[in-house]
Amino acid sequence: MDWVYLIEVLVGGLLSGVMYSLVAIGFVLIYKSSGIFNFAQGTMLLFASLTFVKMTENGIGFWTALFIAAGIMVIFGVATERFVIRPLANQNLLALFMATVGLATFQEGFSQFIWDSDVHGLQMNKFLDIGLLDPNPIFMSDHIPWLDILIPQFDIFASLVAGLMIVVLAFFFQKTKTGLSLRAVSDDHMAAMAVGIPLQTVWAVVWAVTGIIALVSGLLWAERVSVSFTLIEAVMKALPVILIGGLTSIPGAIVGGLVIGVGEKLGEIYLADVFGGQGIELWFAYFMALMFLVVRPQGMFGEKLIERV
Amino acid sequence: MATIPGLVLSHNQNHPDSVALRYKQLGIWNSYSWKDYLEETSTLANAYKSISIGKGTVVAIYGNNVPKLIFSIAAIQTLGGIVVPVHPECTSVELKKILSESKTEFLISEDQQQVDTYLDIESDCPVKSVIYLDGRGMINYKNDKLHSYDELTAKAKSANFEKEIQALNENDTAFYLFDEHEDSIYKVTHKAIIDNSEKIISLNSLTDKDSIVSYLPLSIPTNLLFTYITSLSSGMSFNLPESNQTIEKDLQEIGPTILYAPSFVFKHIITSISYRIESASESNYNRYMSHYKMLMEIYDKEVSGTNSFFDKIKKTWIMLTTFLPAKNVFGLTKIKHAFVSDGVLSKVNFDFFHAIGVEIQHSFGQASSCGCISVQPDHSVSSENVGSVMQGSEIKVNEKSEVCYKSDCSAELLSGKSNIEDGWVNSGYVGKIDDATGNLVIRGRSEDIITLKSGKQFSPESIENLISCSPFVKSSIIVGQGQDSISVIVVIDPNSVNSWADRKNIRYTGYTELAAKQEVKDLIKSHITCVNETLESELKVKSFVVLHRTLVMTQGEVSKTMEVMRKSIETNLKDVHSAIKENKNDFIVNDIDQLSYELSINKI
Amino acid sequence: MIYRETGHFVTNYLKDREIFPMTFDKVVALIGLLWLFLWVPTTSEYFLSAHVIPILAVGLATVGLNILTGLTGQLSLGTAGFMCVGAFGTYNLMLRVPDYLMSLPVALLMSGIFAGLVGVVFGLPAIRIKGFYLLVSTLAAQYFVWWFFNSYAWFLNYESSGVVAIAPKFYDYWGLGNFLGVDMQGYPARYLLALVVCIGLSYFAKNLLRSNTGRNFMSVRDRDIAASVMGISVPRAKLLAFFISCFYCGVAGGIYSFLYIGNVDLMIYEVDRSFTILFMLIIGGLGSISGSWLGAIFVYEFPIVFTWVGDFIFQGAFNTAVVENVSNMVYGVFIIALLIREPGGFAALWATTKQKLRMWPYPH
Amino acid sequence: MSDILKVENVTLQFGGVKAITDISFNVKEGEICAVIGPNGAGKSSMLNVINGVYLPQVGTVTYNGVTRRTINPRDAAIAGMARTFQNIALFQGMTVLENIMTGRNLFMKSTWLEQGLNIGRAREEERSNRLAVEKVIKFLQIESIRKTPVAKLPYGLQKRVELGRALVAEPKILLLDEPMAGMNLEEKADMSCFILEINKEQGITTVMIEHDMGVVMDISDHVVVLDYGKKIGDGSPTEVMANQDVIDAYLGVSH
Repeated sequence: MDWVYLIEVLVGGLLSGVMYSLVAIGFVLIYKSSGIFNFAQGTMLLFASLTFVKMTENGIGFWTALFIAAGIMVIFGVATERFVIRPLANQNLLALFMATVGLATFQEGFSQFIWDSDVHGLQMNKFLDIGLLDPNPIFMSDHIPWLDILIPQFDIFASLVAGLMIVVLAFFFQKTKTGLSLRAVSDDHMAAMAVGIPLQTVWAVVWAVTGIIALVSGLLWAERVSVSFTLIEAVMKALPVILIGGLTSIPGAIVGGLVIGVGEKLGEIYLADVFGGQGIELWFAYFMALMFLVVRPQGMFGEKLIERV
Repeated sequence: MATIPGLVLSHNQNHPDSVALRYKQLGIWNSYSWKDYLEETSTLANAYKSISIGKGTVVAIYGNNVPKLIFSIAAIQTLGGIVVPVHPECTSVELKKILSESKTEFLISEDQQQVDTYLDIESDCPVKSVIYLDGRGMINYKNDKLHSYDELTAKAKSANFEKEIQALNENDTAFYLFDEHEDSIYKVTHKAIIDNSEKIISLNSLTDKDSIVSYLPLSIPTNLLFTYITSLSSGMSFNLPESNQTIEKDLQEIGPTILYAPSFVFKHIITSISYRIESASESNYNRYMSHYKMLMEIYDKEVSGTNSFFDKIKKTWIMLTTFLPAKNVFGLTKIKHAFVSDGVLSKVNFDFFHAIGVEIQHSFGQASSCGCISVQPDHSVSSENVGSVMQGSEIKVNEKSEVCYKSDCSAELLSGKSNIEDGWVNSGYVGKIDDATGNLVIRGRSEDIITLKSGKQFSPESIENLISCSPFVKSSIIVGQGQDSISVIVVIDPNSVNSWADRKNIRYTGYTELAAKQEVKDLIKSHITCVNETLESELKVKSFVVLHRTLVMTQGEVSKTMEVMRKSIETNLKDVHSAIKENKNDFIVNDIDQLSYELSINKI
Repeated sequence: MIYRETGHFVTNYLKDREIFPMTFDKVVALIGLLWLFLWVPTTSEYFLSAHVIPILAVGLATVGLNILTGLTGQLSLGTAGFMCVGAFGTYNLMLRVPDYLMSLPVALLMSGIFAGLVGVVFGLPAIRIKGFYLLVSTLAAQYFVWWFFNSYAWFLNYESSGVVAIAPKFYDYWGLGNFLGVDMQGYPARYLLALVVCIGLSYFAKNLLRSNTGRNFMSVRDRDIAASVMGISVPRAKLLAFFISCFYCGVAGGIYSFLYIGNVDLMIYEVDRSFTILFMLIIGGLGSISGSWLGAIFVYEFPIVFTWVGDFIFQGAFNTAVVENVSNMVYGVFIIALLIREPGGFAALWATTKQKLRMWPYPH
Repeated sequence: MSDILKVENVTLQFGGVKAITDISFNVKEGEICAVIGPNGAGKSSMLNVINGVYLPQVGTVTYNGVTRRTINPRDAAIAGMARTFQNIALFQGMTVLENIMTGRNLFMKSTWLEQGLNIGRAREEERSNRLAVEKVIKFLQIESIRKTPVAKLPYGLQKRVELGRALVAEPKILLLDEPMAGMNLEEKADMSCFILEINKEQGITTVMIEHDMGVVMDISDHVVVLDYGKKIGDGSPTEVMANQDVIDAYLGVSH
């Protein structure tokens, strides 16, 4: 067995797993705070990156565009809470899920309506000539001297950004008051309301934060798959991740992302031949998640439910 | 021969397969044809014969209308026995009086509730054997007199009683009927009560195609006549609801063509209509109210004959959009005749029913007159009278303005002081005969007449009727004997006042608190003020009390037909009466539930 | 207003559970049903082919999904995958079984059974996995099935284009067309076949709904622990729901491919179709068969009508992409508004309206 | 009378928390056995062990002569156990009638195909089981709400419907988890009557968790007292009331 190749595959898997994790975190945040399975995550990615790209295409600078796009996502998140989530507060989970599918449909139409339906290349390297990275095209795989393997430079960059996001989020939720409220809300809605935590404000914050996560992960994903309709499918990629991780766990989302990332790469290399066909990555992640859940139905870090009767 | 078993027999011969009795049980409607009816009564008669019920045996039927009890009536009479219908909610005092005075030997009771009431007074009455239909909850009862109906009838075989039925004499006593106002029992013969029902049938051309729902116990004399006897005489179907909680739904399902009810039921329907529309959406409520107003205007024109073609179109529209559906909800769509007894409807309610096509016919009758002495004809438009006297009867008003009558269908008193003076039966009601039309107008019971300090005499019922016609008032009691002015005790209707309060965002936890709300008092006050405008100055109501609870039938505070029973109320609520007498503002009532309540007298 | 319930009473329990207890309803339903058959000559082939038959196909799939999601509470996003099994199953049965043994109606039902069995396999995890976690299983089914038919060309009879047209002879049901002198490949005949299947299966579903099986499904949906305490086998109920539901989807897939588009094409069974059908279910109302049909009609026709109206008003001033995007926006807003107003969908709206009509002018 | 149910040395824990510690008691055939104790005493857990919703770590349950540590709830139902729940577990999407009909599912032998086609046995079963259900509806006096969705009913009526759903299964033993919780006096009186009648007239053994001591003393033949997962009393109502441990636990006297 070629160990170097294996390590390359593993590292590559871990790095793409980080990208899955980032999308998954957006999911988990919303699910944790309000029990909503947010299907609109994918279109939020599309909307955010499309907004950003259109601005840069019109000559707005990188940081300015990033800042404005983040602002728009915050507004969007708050509006979603106000006009979609709040009126549906007491509905069953399925209705809320469908509402987010409705939201996704709206967003899909909306983003392509105000921007356009074209496929945009992001070419992040254009903006990233800021000393962080090699000015060479960033898709070039770089040789990592001390391990003697080749890793795409962008993947490392993306992982760094994603990791940074996760740290910031962790800080936000562990140390700030809003973050603490969120944790209280996710533990028990009624109790949180009883101690005077404004549920609706917390939800609004969560949706806003999710919007920003969508922007960051959207840009990272877009670099790989271009800014287009395909971004929406990122959400389908993230689904097995959060389910493996357990719907309510941020660490679960991170670990789940890594597991899926690595597993998918390994499956592609070692199992594709067994199935005599290409493209098993289409379903492989789901099968992994399925196997995992059959053993542990609540996911890796999900709370085990003792059903009280 | 017109006897009750004889009627069953003749229906069996004339139309054996048409529906005689329909009852809802376990969620579906079952029916008995006349053939089944005869079969059931014959089998039952055989069973009753085995426990030596025979000619002249007095048997009490104690319960709600369930088929087994209904069949028992004809079965007992087949054997020549006398049936005493007893109200399932009657007090033990009443039960004792009825059983001992009528010398009842057998008591056929519905379930544990009735058996318990009987057991309270067991030692004081001559009952030899109690047969219960439903033994539920009585497994531990050790009493030799108690027998299960099912055991009794299990072995009973069908038998042919045709001969026995033919041999019955129509002048024999069929029923002993208890008049709770007079507290006395009447002997009713087969002939008298059947003839009386024939008069109603021919007057209103009722046929065997009609149907009637009977949901009140047959111990109410008017109810016995109008539902049970009338359906037997005419051969129409007699329908029994599933339980007391499902009457409204069951009425709708059957959609009867004949409706009989004491006035309180119609009042209840009006209240239901009113409180249900109260909780409708704003637009629906407003539209309903405006349609109501229009309807009544058109009705007034109809009565005076001045309605135009345009009015007719308008009425059709109003009926289609609002009142036909409303009738459908209450199961009144098919009603052809609606008989009211035991009180009259106020003009507003009477007119409303007539306007929507439910033609109310007031009637007047008691146990002594076999349930009916006068009834309004079809299409009568006056809410005041109770119609003219029926064929074969005469009526007069004596010098004390008491209504007296002679009738070929009257009942004799079983015991006690006779109420017959010079061949005229004194009904115990005061009233007058309208000279122009010959219609009888009933003012109230003669013993209830109130004399004010000024010497002014009046019957409280007419004022009470006016006050009670508001949907918010369940009942009212006028107080004023020997006083300067009239006061009234008002009992609010929980349903309609609840939904009114919800609409007005008034918070409360229960009836007592709701009744004590200032808003409720203001509501009642404005209604009484309205009523006062129609009254002569001496009879204007000057103060009122909103009572903290409703009146209780099992305490004898209201009659079985929901008329107020002044004597019981006066004893049970003596604190209220004395407070009114002493003209207090706030006072404490020590009620029969051993609790005290704070009430206040409100001046108008 | 319309309802005249006075005088309607039931005399036995079977009458009490009739689908249309009131005579008025019965008559309306019967007339409606007859009309569905008799209107064929008055309509155009185009209307049948572009509107009616596809609605019948997706509506049937919606009814199927309703049994699984609406009745049993098992969320599924694998509907298109199961339809795909049905379509390929029908194709291969028609292709590989001798003509004298096989005909389209039989193939449809048999491939429905295939789809049902595939559904049971992917339903097995449902015994342990609950709620949103179950999405992983149904999505696995969706992607796996799609990949499977894409990878093994045998199922497409080695057609390199990935789309295989359906031979006209497949429409010949044991020579019935010749016998009746009807063009069985024509849309009216296709419509009638689809209609009969849909009515039959809707009736079947409605019967299930009001029988023990339906109650068992609903009890699993509402409170699975209580259901098992009542003696209901929860795993059996779930697997049965998967089987029946996927059977419906399979038949629907066969109808879609054979009676609507006329070829077998993998591309139309992608995951967005699963979403579309879930939409139809939600908009129509969970647990209601008639709701599923209303939902299917609405979701299918909405973009078409919207585009048509847009074109009519603006006379093509905007390009199709713009109209499509606006249509998506309006559609999204509509769904959210509907869920806020009436989470029970059209079925609940209809039920409230009916209740209002019955109780009119009273609110309750 | 023989013991229909024997609970022996049952211990149940969740994670590290012991809900029940080494509890044994017997229920005689035909009696009303009340399990009482303060909140958190492990009463509901005890019922859940008996009909197999929870699996105890140690101990056995002998029912009808068969001893085992665990039983599948469905098998328990087949063996004639029916129960109600502390926090009403009705099927909220169904009407009263449908809810009670689910209690008859073990009596339905027709296949789903017959039911789907609405033929043969399926129709007959719908009819005959509806009759059984209607008898229970009449017994519980809920005729007027039979077609009402249970979600619209007040709490007391929901409890009644749940009792009906358990009763219609014609059980040998009925496990009632706080049948009178949250009821007013009148509703409690009705419920007590129903339970007594079910027990005395239909002969169904009843195990009941109840807080209201008045009711327990009135209607039960046998009382088991739990406190903090341990059994502190077992005997007739009068015996139990005289037990010092029980008095302490109930009146909150410090130990």
